[in-house]
Amino acid sequence: MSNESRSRKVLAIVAVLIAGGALTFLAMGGIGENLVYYWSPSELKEAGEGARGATVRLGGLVAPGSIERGDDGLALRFAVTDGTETVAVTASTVPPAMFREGIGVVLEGELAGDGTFHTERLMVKHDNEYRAPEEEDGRSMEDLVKSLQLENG
Amino acid sequence: MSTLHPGAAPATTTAATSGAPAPDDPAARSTTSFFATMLTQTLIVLRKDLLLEWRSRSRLVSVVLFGVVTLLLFSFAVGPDVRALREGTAGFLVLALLLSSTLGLAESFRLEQEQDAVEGLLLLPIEPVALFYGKALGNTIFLSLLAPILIPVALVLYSVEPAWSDFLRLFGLWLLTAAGLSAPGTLYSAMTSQLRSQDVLLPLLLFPLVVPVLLGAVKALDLVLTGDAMGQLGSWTIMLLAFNLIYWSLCGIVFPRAIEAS
Amino acid sequence: MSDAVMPEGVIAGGWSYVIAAYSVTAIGLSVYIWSLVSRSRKPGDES
Amino acid sequence: MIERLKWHHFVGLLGLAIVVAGTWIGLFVAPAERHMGDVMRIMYVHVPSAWSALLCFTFVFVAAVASLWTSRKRWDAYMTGGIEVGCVLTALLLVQGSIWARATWGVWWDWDVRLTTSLVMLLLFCGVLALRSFIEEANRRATWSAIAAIVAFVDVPLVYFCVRWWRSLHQIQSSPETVNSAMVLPLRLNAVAFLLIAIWMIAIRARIELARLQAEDAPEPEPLAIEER
Repeated sequence: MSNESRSRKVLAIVAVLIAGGALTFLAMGGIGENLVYYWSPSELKEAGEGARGATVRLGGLVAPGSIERGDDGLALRFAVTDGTETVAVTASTVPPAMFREGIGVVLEGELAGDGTFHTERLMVKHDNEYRAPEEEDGRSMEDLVKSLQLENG
Repeated sequence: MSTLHPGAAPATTTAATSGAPAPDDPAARSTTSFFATMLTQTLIVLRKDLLLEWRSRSRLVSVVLFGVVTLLLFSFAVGPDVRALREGTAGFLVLALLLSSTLGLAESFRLEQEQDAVEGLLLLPIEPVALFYGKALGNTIFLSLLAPILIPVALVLYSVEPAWSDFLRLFGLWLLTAAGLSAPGTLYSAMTSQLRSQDVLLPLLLFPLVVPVLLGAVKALDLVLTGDAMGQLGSWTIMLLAFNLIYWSLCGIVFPRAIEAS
Repeated sequence: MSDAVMPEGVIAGGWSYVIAAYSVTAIGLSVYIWSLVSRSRKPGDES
Repeated sequence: MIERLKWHHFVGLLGLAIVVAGTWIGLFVAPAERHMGDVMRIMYVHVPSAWSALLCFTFVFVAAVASLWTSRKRWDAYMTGGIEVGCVLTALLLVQGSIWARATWGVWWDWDVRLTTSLVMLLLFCGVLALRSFIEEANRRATWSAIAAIVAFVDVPLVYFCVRWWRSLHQIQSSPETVNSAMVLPLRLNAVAFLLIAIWMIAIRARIELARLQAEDAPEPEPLAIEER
């Protein structure tokens, strides 16, 4: 084998390694923690003023016992939690049928000046548990929070 | 047919795939000097392209004009809603770059096609890989030249006023975006420039492929323009960089086979 | 948090969605297979 | 080579039989989900579609590399079959997913990583098919479409792993531990069935393509009168 064709092979292998390395880095480098599709309540609180006025996504669990329906049947108030922080939410939309306490939600909206989050797009996030009706959900609040993938790994 | 075939490269031995042994070259070079030659050849191709570009200059002017018109059209599409325009500035800028890039990229092999400028390349023993990186670098530089016009025009049209120190970041991100578009763009324009339906095919192949680059660019530019509450700028830039590495290496591997078949 | 206390949170009457999804799949696959069969009947034709 | 193989029809019939059984169990025997109710039964076609589509494109990658390496028409034909079947499955996948999403998430579509990368995957491979249709010269078509397919394959691992790497609206992959045991059976049956049907369709499509490629190659086209009856 001539030197030149070997050099070409070396070049190709180096290129494959670079591409594979970049892909691995995307997977393992932990930049996913920062490039979030939605923010957790803790992250939203941390951002503070910076999050005001822009359209952001907020994700978390609907806090138990927090759901209140307004008189007109449209205004909906509840709180979203990630176990440590909680954000109060008002929604001017009809929630999907699966909306309930303790389920994951992803909300698109804005953080108002008084610290409540207003949303017009309410999405329910189901986790990968599929159970029959008679099965009891033995999972604690922590397990449910974990299913939101708030910490990547 | 094979206008782009680099004369001296043995047709059967391509770095990426073929295992066929090359005929033993008496003047076989060592690996180090091979890379040095490669680098020199890349620069030769780049210099030739830039020189040609500079001689005519008409392509640059028309692509810049096209970009400006695109930016103008976005402001009509969104309407006189200053807030919406301001929020969309990053997206409009990246889309203007993307749309202009198809014009620029489509042209990058047409010169070789129409005139017999390829003769010059054929006389030199240019490695296909060097041809690719030279062309891709040329396209990157070409697209970067749009920044000094398009960015200020967009800022004025959409009434955004970033701090002066942000301009360097904006330009850096623009460079990364241009590079991310150029590598797959060069590969695909080498293929499609010889087909009748280049105008349809190049965007059809290129646009879905560069979605990660576009996404990263829009997010990162937006964070620079409207403020970075969560400190995400670094991560988006790294993502942009990572996809650049993937495209630049992967397209470099397959390019020799692509022009071999042309 | 048992289902008796929380009547909401369960999708009732989801069959229409199921029927829609299954029919799309069945029709899609059948049409494609039919196109394959009709194409293999006359080889050499443009696809 | 392909002409002699008739095995694929057995594979296809077996797949059809299993899909009937799996769907029957999934629709009428398996229990409804605790919260999603009957809507969850969409999973028995959605997840098999996803698996088989991803496997199709993985096969496409292998075939594309083999086609570049050996320059044999057979691999080119297999690659085309894989791309086309994969695109059909991905299109079905997106429609099923959209219907399921409307019922559970409350929206038809959202720009979540899983959904975005899947749509990009469909567009990328459709682009390869479009490229093929525009090139007349056989060698060039084989090489270029193989290259485009290899480049497009970059997206496939992203589709599978993105839900683990990044936060998304789409749930991550389920496993037997997270799925009720009565639901696992129809899921597995349909997964096997979809895979067999996909293999069947790829084989038929590859035969058609190979016949076309060989007809292209023929020095003089046979008089049409022979084939017209």
